[in-house]
Amino acid sequence: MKKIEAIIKPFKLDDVKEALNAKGIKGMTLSEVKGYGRQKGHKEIYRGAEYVVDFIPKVKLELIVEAEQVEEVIECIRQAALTGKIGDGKIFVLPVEDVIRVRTGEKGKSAI
Amino acid sequence: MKKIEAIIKPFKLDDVKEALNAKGIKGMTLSEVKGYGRQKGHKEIYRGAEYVVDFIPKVKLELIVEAEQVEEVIECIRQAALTGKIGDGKIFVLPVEDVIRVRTGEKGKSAI
Amino acid sequence: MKKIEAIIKPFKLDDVKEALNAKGIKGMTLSEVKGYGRQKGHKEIYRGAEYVVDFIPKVKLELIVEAEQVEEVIECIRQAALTGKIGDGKIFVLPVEDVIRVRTGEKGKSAI
Amino acid sequence: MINNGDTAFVLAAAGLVLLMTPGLALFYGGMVRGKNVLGTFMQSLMMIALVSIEWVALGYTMSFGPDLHGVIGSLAWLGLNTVGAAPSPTYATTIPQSVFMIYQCMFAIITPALITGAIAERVRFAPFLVFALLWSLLVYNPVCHWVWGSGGWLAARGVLDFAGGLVVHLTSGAAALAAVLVIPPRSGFGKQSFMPHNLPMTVLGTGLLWFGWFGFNGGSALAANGIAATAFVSTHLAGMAGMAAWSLIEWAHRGKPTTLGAASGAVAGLATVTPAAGFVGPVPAILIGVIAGVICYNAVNFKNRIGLDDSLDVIGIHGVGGFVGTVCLGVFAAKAVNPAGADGLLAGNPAFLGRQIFGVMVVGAYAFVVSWVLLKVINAVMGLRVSSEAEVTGLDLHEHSETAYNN
Amino acid sequence: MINNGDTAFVLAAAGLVLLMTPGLALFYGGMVRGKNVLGTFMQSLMMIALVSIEWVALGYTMSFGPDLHGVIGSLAWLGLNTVGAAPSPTYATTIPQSVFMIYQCMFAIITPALITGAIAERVRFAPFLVFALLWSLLVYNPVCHWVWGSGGWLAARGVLDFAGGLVVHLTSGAAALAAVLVIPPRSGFGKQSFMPHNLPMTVLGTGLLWFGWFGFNGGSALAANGIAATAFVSTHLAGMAGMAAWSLIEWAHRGKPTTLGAASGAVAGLATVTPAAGFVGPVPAILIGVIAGVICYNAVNFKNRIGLDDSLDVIGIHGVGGFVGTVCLGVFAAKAVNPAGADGLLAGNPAFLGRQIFGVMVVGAYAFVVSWVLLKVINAVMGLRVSSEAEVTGLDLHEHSETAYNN
Amino acid sequence: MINNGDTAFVLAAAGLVLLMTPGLALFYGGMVRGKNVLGTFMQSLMMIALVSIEWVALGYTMSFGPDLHGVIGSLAWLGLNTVGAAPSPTYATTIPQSVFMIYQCMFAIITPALITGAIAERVRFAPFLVFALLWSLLVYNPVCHWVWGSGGWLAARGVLDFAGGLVVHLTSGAAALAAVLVIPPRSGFGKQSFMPHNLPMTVLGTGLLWFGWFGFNGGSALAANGIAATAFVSTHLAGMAGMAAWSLIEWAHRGKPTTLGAASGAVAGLATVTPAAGFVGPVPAILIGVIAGVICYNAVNFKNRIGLDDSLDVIGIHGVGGFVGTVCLGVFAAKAVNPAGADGLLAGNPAFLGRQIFGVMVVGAYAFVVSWVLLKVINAVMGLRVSSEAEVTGLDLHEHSETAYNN
Ligand SMILES: Nc1ncnc2c1ncn2[C@@H]1O[C@H](COP(=O)(O)OP(=O)(O)O)[C@@H](O)[C@H]1O
Ligand SMILES: Nc1ncnc2c1ncn2[C@@H]1O[C@H](COP(=O)(O)OP(=O)(O)O)[C@@H](O)[C@H]1O
Ligand SMILES: Nc1ncnc2c1ncn2[C@@H]1O[C@H](COP(=O)(O)OP(=O)(O)O)[C@@H](O)[C@H]1O
Repeated sequence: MKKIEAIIKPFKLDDVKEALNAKGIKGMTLSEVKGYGRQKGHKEIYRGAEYVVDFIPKVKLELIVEAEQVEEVIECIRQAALTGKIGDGKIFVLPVEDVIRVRTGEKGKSAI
Repeated sequence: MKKIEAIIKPFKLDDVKEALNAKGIKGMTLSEVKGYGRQKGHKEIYRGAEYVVDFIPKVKLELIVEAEQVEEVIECIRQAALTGKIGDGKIFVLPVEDVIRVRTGEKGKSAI
Repeated sequence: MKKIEAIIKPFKLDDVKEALNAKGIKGMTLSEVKGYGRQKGHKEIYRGAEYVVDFIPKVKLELIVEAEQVEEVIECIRQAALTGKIGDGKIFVLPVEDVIRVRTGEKGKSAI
Repeated sequence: MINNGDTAFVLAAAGLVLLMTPGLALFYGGMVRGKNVLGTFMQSLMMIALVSIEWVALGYTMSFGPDLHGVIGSLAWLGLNTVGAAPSPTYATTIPQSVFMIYQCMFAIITPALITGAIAERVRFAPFLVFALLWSLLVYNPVCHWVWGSGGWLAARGVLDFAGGLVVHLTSGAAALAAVLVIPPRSGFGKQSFMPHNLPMTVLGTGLLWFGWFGFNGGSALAANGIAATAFVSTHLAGMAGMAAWSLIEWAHRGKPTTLGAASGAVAGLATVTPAAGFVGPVPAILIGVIAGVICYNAVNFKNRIGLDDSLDVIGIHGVGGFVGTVCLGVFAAKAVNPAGADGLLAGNPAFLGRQIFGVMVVGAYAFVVSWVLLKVINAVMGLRVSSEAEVTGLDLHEHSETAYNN
Repeated sequence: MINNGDTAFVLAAAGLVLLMTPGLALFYGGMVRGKNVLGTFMQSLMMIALVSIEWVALGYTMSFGPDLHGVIGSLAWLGLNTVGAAPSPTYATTIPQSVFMIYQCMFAIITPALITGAIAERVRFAPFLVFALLWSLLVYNPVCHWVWGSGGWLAARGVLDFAGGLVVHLTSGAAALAAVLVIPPRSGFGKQSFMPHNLPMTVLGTGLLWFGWFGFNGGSALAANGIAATAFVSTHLAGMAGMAAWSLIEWAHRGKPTTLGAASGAVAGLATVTPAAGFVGPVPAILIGVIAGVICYNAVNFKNRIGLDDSLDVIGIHGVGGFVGTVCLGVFAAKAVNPAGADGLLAGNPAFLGRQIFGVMVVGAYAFVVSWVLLKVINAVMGLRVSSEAEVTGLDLHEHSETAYNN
Repeated sequence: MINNGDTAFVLAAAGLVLLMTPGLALFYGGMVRGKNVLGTFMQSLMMIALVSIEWVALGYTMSFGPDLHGVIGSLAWLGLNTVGAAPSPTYATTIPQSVFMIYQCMFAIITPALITGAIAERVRFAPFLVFALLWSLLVYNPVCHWVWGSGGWLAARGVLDFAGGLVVHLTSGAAALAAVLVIPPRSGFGKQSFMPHNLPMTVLGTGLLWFGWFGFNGGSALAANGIAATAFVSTHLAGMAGMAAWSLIEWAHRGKPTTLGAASGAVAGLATVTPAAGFVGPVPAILIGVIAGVICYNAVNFKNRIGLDDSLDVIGIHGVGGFVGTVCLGVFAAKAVNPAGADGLLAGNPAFLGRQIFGVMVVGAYAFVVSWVLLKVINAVMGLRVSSEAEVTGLDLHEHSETAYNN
């Protein structure tokens, strides 16, 4: 099993969710994060002074998937999240050793 | 060392915290996330129209523990978080290579 | 590649960001979390009654870096985040199997 | 004859008292958890619709219509029959009667809204509406007639209540006590802390309440005259004194003065001076505010110790405030301030204090008993409490299919 | 001669109507997404600056200046020339003319602000300002003169509008319809749901609007007299009835009464009674409120079905409300209530209903056509819509380099 | 003799001015970081308690009591002795003196609250209260007597201040300058950006301030007459002109008009017209608003360049506004507008401009020096600044053991 973490642009969330759904991926966890990278932050004005805000709102998706699904899921997210502009985000793959479903106590693949 | 990530129902947080405390687990980090899974989202009404909101508020706990504690901690969380209804959440176990305590620079187990 | 997760005091974020920048680390993701550990929570008063609030606001930084950079980045974060007081936070290192840049589809090191 | 200055004044006051209901919704809404804020709002806001209808249909004539044996108004003015732009010969004779009617309507609205604070975060919307309607008919209207109606029996006995210490605060406080006894506490009560989700909202509500209270108390003079001035000044001074007293006692007791404490003390002072506002001078008003701050602070703390889940402290602030204020009026009233008022204990007339205590007992007992019976019956028939699952989900989603905040 | 009571009343009313513009900003701002709240605020708030300047320079004289052929006021009072502390011999003869002028200014401000709800979250600031200015000159001022100006041709035909059913609500609703037809929907419309980012903000806005509406309708009597009382009472009763009706119909239709529904129904009732407020008694006012709740609820649902992105329902609430209210006045008006008014259908005078329908047609058509042309031209010249990238970023950052919330 | 219209008007105005203090709390609170919002609120709100007590005990008689050598009021009215429902023969002769007293109380409350913006996010609560009390006694009351007290020496010299350009805005602005010089900047100042945590809160505060300002300036006529009308109109026009000017200059200078800019410009315009409101016609009022917007924008930018941590721009907006407005009155005043006023420079009377400049110098210098000494002494004795640890934690938790937002 692997954990896929995808940092995407917030307004792409609906598209990504639908694309994953279409692939039969029905479990995920999402959080609001702020990103810092090549994408330039924006300028804000405060009483006539200018400030640069570096961190940009992003959404982070976390999905546990079976190892064989990884490629497919990544591609699916990538396509749905793509705008082609800087700041589209990153996808990370991490190893997972175990998964437990709280409700049933099931472990491993059947708990995903 | 392992990282345990537990996605639970928000109103179970106090119970889980206390259960972990009772086991002597005194370090953890918590964040507000939104979950998507089998648990059905809810309906909202907006000026006479209905919308389905898929993502459900959850709390994510992150704990770094020693490898030998993993089973015990998982069981502890599971029991405290259990309602038996869909949406009770998931627990993931990930490998951790190192831990550093910022204050002292300690590494490894003693830094947990 | 490794994932570095650093839990730090929120008011140290600017310092840490600048220190990482100075080292040429230009990519990271940040989220607001709450921490529980040795640092004592604070007391709040609500209509004459006292309550103890255990969880303390922290910032979590997530950075994917090349394996050889890990030591340097950890030290950099640690120094910038240090106040020497309890609650300064933790740094965790996790293995990462792959990284994909959404915009280009690049994988591995070049995607960081 | 209609006096334009008085009419302008009471119309403005009516607007101000209406504003107190959203103000109260914000005051309460800030103190509940974020999942219950809209449900809390709705319990107050819907009183505007429910009670206004009740008031124009029945409430006004029951409260102020031609007296029947001192107990209730007759139905002569049913549906505002004959209530128009001409002044009433009895009440507020210098303004259109319709202005007096709508001004009083605003009082009838906010009174049941006050009760909701006691049972916040756990009551179903529909049965609460039923309760509020019956309560207005069976508690508010009769008590209003007794105290303010021409011929009302408590008024005839010389009981005084300038702007609603008995009619508004004590009735709602007594109902709150009944409600807390009938409806079990929030789940987790005593173990979890239910911290206010948005104190700035509560502060805003306090500001609007204070502003509105000038209309509530000042307007109760029903003319822009010296009595209105007296009431306005008393209101402000008791509010600020309540705020000061609560803050100081909290500072001494807990080591810090809190924002919620300052707001609570202000509301305690404002509520407590309400029955006395137009009958006392500035120094007694300050004393009443200080007394309010001290007693209500202790009442709220006492409640915490005995484990009543009066969630937002309606008993400790409005009930106790209405009680204390009405009794204080018995002490501090002075005809030198308002010849239409009375002399109290300090002016050498202990009998008046006795009358005030009698009024408090009667109104408190009546409101408590009727409220308790109503709640028991409604609870048996409809079930007042939300399910524990709904309580976890929150009122907003469960009762109204909404969430307050999205991003 | 100046009557101090009347002056106090209309000054207070002017303050209340000014407060409605921030109230509207909050009402609208709560319903948009968090990235557009400041942009939404600015579209309303900047009307205070833009329209006030326009009003003192040109608008007042175009609207109320000496009549030219029933169509427009002459420029005799350009830049408030001769408009001072002396009462006008024509309008509001018991208060300084400057009070009448500033009171009317507040109406001119809020009217274009109402339009912004229809095209929320997608319009550029600069071209909107140009539109608002031209619209004030070419739609608001002429219609205001026709209906309220001494010698205005619709007034001369006996069309009545107590406080702005035609002048404010129908004109802005018709402009909203034009705007929705000219400016494409928000991207994602129909697929995504655009949930309100902060409903407590909308509730607060509703409270301030209701409070302000007492000045809007009550103050339109221009004196603290029986007509003001009638208007004040009608306003409150229609507001509460609209709230009740919308909530009940939603409860029946969707299974839950929502907070936003209660607020929407209240605003629908308040808007709909506006043209009728000083001309009808309490029972018709309640009926108008109920009718408003039912019809506006259905109008908003109908809009959802035909896929118009009238984002915050200006057409369904203000346009339909202004329309329905003006027609209802034709039904319910009674000289018994206000001798300066008219007898309507129920008082045996169907002709008056006909006149009201005529008024609605003329004003609706005129406002729609001129708005449509203006929008088309401005769109061609300046481009009304933000880029799709800016829409993703949000108005706050893109148009104003700000974010509403930080931590 | 008491005039009911005037009494209604000044009571309403007093309510409005009281509302400005929570309005100011929201205006300021929105601009600080989320961890300091309650602390910021408390600094304003507690003025209601602290200054009201001071005012009824000492302040009113020091300010308006029988004159001693033009310098201060005697203690004849200590504790409101003899101040009752009868009108004063000197001040506001058509309303109860208690109304005049409470109206003036609201001014005394908000003035020290204004200062808190300069030293936001870093001052301890207790020493600030001590400062505010002493400042009221040693700065506000004397200056108030000089300018508004019967027999006050500046008034005797012909210095005019309609509603508080000198007494309120210049005194608080000068104190703010002293405070910024005595109390070091927030830690991180110049490196970090301190973005407003909730701009909608600031916008709401602005709306309430604007609404309240009608009471502040309009009510200063102390009667519902033509002067009140003049003041009301000037207030609105200068507010909108300040908003327009600031927005346009920011648009030109930074490329975008901001919401905070619009709000700041509005407050600048409102503050600046305050001394002039009842003495100038609409066109000068607009000019004053424009001048305010332009000068205050530049003052705030200048402060940024010289590195003063006047956190929420009290000097740049209130200090400069009070200064500029008082001088502008010297230019634009016209007896044609208000015979009780003066003719200014443009009416051919440069001497009056000289008097106004003299008034500004005297009041500015006096308020600055006394504030500076007070702050130095209190700082030495009690320590005004929170510890750097407390600054990190935030005022809310550290000073009040509360957090504003929970979920
Ligand atoms: N090394 C990294 N570690 C963690 N997160 C990263 C890293 N690099 C980028 N990110 C995340 O990915 C987002 C997009 O990266 P950015 O460099 O702006 O664009 P792109 O990937 O298109 O070049 C960032 O906002 C940040 O959240
Ligand atoms: N594959 C997954 N990856 C990440 N998070 C998941 C996954 N599946 C479920 N979750 C998280 O677990 C929560 C509970 O899952 P759900 O399917 O609703 O209930 P249950 O686990 O009881 O069947 C979800 O809301 C989501 O946050
Ligand atoms: N075992 C753990 N797992 C996850 N997070 C932890 C753990 N221990 C500590 N933390 C995080 O680190 C923060 C600092 O830890 P704490 O024990 O308070 O201070 P210190 O590390 O200086 O002894 C905590 O608030 C929490 O967020």
